[in-house]
Amino acid sequence: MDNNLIEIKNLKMYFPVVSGALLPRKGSEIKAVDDVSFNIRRGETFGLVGESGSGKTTLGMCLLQLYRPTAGEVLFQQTDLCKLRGKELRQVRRHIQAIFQDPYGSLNPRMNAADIISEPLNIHHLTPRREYSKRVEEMLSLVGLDPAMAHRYPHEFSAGERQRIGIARALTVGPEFIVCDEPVSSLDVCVQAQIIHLLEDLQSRLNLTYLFIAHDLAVVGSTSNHVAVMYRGRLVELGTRDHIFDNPLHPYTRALLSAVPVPDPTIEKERQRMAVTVDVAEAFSQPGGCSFRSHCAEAADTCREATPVMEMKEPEHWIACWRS
Amino acid sequence: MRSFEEEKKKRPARGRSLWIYAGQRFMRNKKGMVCLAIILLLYGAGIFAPLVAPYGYDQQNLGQALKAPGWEHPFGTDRLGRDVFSRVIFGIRTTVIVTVAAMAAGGLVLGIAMGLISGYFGRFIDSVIMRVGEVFLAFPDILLVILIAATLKPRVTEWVRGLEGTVGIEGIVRSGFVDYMVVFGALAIVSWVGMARVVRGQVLSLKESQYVMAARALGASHWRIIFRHIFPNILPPIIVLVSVGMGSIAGSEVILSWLGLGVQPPVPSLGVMIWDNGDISILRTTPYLLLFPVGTVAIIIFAFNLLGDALNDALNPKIR
Amino acid sequence: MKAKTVLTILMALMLLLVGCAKQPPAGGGELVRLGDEPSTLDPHLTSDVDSAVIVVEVFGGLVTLDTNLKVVPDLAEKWSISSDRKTYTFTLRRDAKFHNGKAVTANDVKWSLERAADPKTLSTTVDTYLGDIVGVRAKLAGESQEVSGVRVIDDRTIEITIDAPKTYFLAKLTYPTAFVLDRDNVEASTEWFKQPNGTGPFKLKEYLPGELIILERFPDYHLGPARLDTVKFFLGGGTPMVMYENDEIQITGVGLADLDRVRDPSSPLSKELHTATPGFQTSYLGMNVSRPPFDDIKVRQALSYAINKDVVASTVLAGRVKPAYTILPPGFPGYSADLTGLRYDPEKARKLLAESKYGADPARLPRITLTVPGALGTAVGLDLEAILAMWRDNLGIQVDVQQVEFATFLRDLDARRLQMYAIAWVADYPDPQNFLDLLFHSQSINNQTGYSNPEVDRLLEAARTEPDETARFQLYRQAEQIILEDAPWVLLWHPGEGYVLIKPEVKNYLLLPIVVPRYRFVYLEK
Amino acid sequence: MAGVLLQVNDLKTHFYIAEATIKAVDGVSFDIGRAETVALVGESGSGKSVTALSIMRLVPYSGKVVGGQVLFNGEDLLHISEKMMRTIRGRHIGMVFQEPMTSLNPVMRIGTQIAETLKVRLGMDEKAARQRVIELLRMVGIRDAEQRYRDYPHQFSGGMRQRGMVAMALSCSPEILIADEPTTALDVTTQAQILDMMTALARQMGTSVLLITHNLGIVARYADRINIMYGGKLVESGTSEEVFHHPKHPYTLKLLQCVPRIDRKRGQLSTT
Amino acid sequence: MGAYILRRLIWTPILLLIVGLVTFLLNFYGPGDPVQIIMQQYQDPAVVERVREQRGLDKPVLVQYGIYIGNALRGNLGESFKYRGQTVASLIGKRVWVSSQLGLAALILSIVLGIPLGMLAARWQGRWQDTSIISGALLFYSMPVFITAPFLLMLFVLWLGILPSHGWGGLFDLRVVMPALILGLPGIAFIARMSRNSIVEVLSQDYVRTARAKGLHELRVYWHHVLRNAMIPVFTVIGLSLATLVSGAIVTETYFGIPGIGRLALDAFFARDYPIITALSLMIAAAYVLANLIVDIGYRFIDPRIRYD
Repeated sequence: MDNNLIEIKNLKMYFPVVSGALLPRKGSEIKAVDDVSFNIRRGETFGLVGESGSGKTTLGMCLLQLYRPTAGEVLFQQTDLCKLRGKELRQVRRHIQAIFQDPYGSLNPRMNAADIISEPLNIHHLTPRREYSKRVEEMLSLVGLDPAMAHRYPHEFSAGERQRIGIARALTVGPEFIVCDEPVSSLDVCVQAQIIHLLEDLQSRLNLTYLFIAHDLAVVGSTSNHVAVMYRGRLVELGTRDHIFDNPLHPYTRALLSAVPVPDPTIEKERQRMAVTVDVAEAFSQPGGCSFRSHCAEAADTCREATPVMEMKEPEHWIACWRS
Repeated sequence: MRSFEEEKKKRPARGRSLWIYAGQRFMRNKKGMVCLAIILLLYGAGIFAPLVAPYGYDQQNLGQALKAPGWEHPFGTDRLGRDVFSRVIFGIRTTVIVTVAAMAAGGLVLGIAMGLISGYFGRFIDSVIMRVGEVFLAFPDILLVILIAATLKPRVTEWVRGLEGTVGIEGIVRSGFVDYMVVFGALAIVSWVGMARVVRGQVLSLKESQYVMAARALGASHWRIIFRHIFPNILPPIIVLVSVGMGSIAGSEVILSWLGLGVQPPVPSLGVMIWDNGDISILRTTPYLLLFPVGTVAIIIFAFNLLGDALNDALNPKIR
Repeated sequence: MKAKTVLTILMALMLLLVGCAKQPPAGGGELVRLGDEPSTLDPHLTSDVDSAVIVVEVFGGLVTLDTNLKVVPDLAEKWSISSDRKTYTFTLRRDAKFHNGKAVTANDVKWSLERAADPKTLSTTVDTYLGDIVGVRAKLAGESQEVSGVRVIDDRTIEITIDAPKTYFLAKLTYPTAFVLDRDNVEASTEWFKQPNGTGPFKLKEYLPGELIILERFPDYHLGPARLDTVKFFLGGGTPMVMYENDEIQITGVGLADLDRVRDPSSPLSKELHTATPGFQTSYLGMNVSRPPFDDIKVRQALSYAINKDVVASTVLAGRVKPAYTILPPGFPGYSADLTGLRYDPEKARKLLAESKYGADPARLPRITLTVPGALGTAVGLDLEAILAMWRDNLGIQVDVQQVEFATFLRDLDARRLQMYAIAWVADYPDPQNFLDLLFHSQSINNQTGYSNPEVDRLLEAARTEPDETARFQLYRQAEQIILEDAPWVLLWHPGEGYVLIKPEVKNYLLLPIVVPRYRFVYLEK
Repeated sequence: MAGVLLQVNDLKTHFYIAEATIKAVDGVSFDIGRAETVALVGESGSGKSVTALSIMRLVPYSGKVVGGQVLFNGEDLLHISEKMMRTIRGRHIGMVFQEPMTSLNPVMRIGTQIAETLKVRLGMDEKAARQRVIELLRMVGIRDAEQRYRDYPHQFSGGMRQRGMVAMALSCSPEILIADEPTTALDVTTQAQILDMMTALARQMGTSVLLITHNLGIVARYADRINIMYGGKLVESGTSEEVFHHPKHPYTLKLLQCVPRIDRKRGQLSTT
Repeated sequence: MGAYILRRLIWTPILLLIVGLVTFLLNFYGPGDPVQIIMQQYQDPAVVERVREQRGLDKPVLVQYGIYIGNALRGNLGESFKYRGQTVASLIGKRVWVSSQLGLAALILSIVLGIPLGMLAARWQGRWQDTSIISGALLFYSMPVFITAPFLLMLFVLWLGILPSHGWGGLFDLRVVMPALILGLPGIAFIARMSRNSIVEVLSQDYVRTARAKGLHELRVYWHHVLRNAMIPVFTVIGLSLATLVSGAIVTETYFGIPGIGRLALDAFFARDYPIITALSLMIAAAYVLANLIVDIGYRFIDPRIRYD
């Protein structure tokens, strides 16, 4: 498995819920990410889908070490990032970058494009100051923006342009791996397509590896090589893009897929929905067992008793379900 | 309402920061501009008081005492025959000194710094700062002002006066700057908490913003994040608070004079003039001694407050 | 010494015999006025005017003073002095009663004096007023239970022995520290003084701290009962002129701002305006003679010569004060009208300054800071501002003013930290010693200017033991003359005539410069 | 099509922001028949939401309807009195908004908020309104409706809040339901449930639906007819088959090509 | 909720202990000696020493504090230095009550006038009525008591002659009118401005649009949907100002001869009357803590979203 750029092993991220009258003591914990393992290969796009509250963004934050995980390892080229501190960590950050969701919130409104793009150079002392403007121009052209716009401020760009600046900022330090956290979900469809196209283009030109986090299956389906489906902090299914979309095994994946409408009235009117009876957020506090069981038509006693573990069902296709 | 991308593209927006936009919005605000003009006018008159005032502040003429307002003395004269108009102008100069001293005393800086540290680093530091802040909030500040300012002030002024003597300059103590520095310095010890709480709240929300996350992901240091990413974005509410705060500082000078903590006679301050004449007997016999200083203070407070409103509209625009 | 704003010490008691000759006409009712919150109503703790005003109405002692500052009987009907002038034997009146009707006996007097001298009582005045009595200091030090100098002869006779012949001892007994209390009353509760059993012309009917005090006539008062039924003091403050004009109070002082309006003959108020006799007080600017530039006598004199006090008093202060040219106030024992003091002479002032070691150039003069006590409002009066301007105009000296909160001022004053300070001295008892010896003897703790002149010391010491009053006063006159010439003080004012408004129905309200039981003479005429 | 219920003719709504005039809606015309679901599709800023607000006469402070007609049962809503308009709102035209998190009053109980319309518009008494609300909550798929009646919005999940909004909008059995991006903020599984429930209820009540969305997938599934908006103008109208299979306007074509689809693979996205 | 209150209640005595200690230290190390002030010119060192010893002032500061706390816990706040022989409790007790009533009257006045003014301004948002209401309020806000008090005295007492000029008779006495008005004026301005901004903010919220889309009458929209939400921040300010009620209003009390705490406090500060100073600062701190608690609990009732645990 030399080909793996990132290996995630038994990653856990628990957030304590503080309670207690006298001294704050740890009561219950929110298990945002619970025992997740997977690998990302060099040069691929690894899709991570899940609905709100599934822990996918927390997972991305752990990978970036913006949250320090409770337990587990995040290996980047065989180095465990969770063990790095201070300067070492800062150096690794050059190689792992992020693109964020909100094109309005991810750029400091008081800095212009050139400042935003050159800041990483300043932090890591990568280029002499006099070459900043050249570098900024390069980066802007790379992401398809007019270098003449370098001195504009975020509010003077459209949403799509802002997302391009965000991408340029991530690329300035020459990373190998980028966590794309919902990079297109707040964009209009046509802009969405442009950004996805740009990401794909950059991937092939710069040999980048992506972790592509999204709630929109269609977007993930159209971008990823491997896809992992997350539900309540755990992975429920992991496989190649085709495995997941053409042969989903986990009842949750199937329900998810069936809920996504297809923009074609002819097809759409023939598709069947999988019944998901209860509102997702409602059945939150059931300890133990499969967390999906209360929505699952196939649930049985085993599902209540033990938490299912990931098992390989066919080559490169894992699922966590007692019933399959 | 979402923004209208199409419209925006047509606008000739080229590298103008939010500050410039805020400036433009402010310039369009008539109320704000009028207030700014008033403040500039009054502050200008105060700073250049010796040039503006027709008489000296301590120029006495016992034969001309208690003259009602007229051509020669637009605001009348007081019991020592001094020109009230000139004294009001010099009083404004004291107000200028008060506001500058209050800013220099550092309550503001302390508040912002504490708020930034508390909000940004969180956890233990946050708890400690907020707890300490609560003690200060619960502590009656007038007690502190009297016990610290009233007792420390003579020592400090004596020391500075000695310093003036050795250096060979004069007038720093006489202007009241040192007095107010000490008083507001003492006040700063208790008054940082309000500002710190505002700043902390802002920092807490900005800390989770994606651009701060992005900066952290880039490996930016804490100081870079605080000063480049967080601080500029909490400035607008601070500016508004400062503007309103300037008004209340100008107003608090009245109370400080009453407590005997202000500038020393014969240098006039609006507060001294109000307090000395804040009496119904004056209002019945020589009302101009009271009304002109009061009017001036009221205008200053009023203008700073409305300016704060206007700045708020300009800096924190909300689409209606 | 003490600022005008901060409360001054009771000086003496006066017994006024006015009105005793006639039968009291009807004229009861209630007199209403403003008052200041008394610090205490316990006579033995009383050390300030606000407390004394009430205390002298409710309590009494063996003796008191009359209008001529002569000691006259109160609870004692007569006394005799032994030939060595150290032993006083008092005979109590037969009709002297406490408010509850109990007769006042010699044991009550003894107990009261011993209570005052008890260290647990924490009297701050006992050393000064009763310290001459043999045994008081021993009791204060905890060395004895009794005061050996006070001896009960019989129920109506008591003997007091002092340590040395002192002419002013009787005067000291007029002070509330020597007042007689009822033991049962005092030992009943810690806040007994809220229901006191005194011997004065009025009973304390109601005391609501911060709000009001109501005094009620004691019908069995031994010197003749009061005519008023009650006297009500509002303690909460307010705006006096408005209260007076709104008929809420019947007596008020008149402030500077109102004076012209009130004095205007066309104003109906002018008919209700009365003037009060000046009190014995001198306000001055003290100069620390060891600190430059006041180490040069010529600078000190120049400052005094450079100010025109007559103009300030008549115009700025509207004649409410008299310019002071002597240390002792006019009318005070030992006052000599022939002392002229340093009168306004700008030429001489300039000349003196030029002759001083600092020369005529004010720029070479060390900087002068005038420290003024007081916190609320401007302690720096218009008179001071006028004087500052005169120094500037006549001498070219710019004096800085520093207003200092009273507690700090007191401490700095005692430590002689202050270069120049503004203050006033109010007489505690009518004797020149109280002014001159206390303030100018080089060894006195109250000598805050650091003034020291061996000749003055010699004269003052001689006066201390000089038995003959005329000779004593002559010694004091000589000392005062030297002090005036040495000018450690810039003398400012003696209080002038105070202006008071009194409603026309209030009769026989005596305007006196000192605290006396005065309400017993007042009556209302509808 | 059983006759036109609502007809919008040449509607124009302008906004006045900082001396600039923004033509948010610039001459839009379309109609809705009885018991029909009509979609209004466009990207952000295309003016589709403003159109809905213009129909309801709820355009915010800085905007103004400057021209056109909104004929409801033949009556022009733009020219009736405010009092009359109030009887239309809620009673005859219900509305569901995009943000379930902010569209409900946070300090008022869910039940009270739904019952409010019933009491004000239908004059029901407390008890009857309560009965009806509980019934409505059940209809929109909220379990334990009696208990939930007393809950506050923050105690509901996003999906449940939107169900509550639907219950509120449908409480008076209005003739038209305007759903402005009703599921954009929700997860995909929740979105499907809500839309299914909403359209089923509308059909049951015979209510027409004006479905405003940017999601072409939703449109394909639920709309009978489609109007595509761009820059404040309508660029294409037609039945959903016409629009999806034979788009005439280049913008429609582009839109369709951009949409990622689960039935297409990586690299099949068009970016023209 | 219960746990939260408990936590606050446990923190309160700690906070009070700290405040008391700070006061004590300031007293102890600050200049000025209460005995010296009592003594005035009788600066006989022996007497000073005797009084200091009797008063326990010669002990180390921490011991003094310990004794003070011990006595305070037994309900004994000590005896005043300046008002000799009077207990602190008897001096403070009634005056606090008077000051609180006056403060309450002012607060009620500022709420009763401030909120409707704010509503009107918000109703006419951006128009001349808005500007004049808010500017007018601000103008009064800018007026020092030194001018409003004499002016009211002239108007009501000397010209109209309908009010007595001084004294105190409780909340339902005519004499409360002028001081309450003077104390309330800044509050009116402040609350009006705050309500106005808050209401404007709430008016732009989605749920207000929802309420209008339901066809509700504008009055009902205001009353049921806008006001309650808009009052949440206003409530905080009002709640916290409860803490200032007990501390009294020095200048106003002086002008109107009201036997409140303000003047006593000031005199005590200047006389270094430590027992009173300490008791007052503890009282003010306790009032602050209590007001905070009231605000926090009150929040729970106004805003169901808030939960403390």
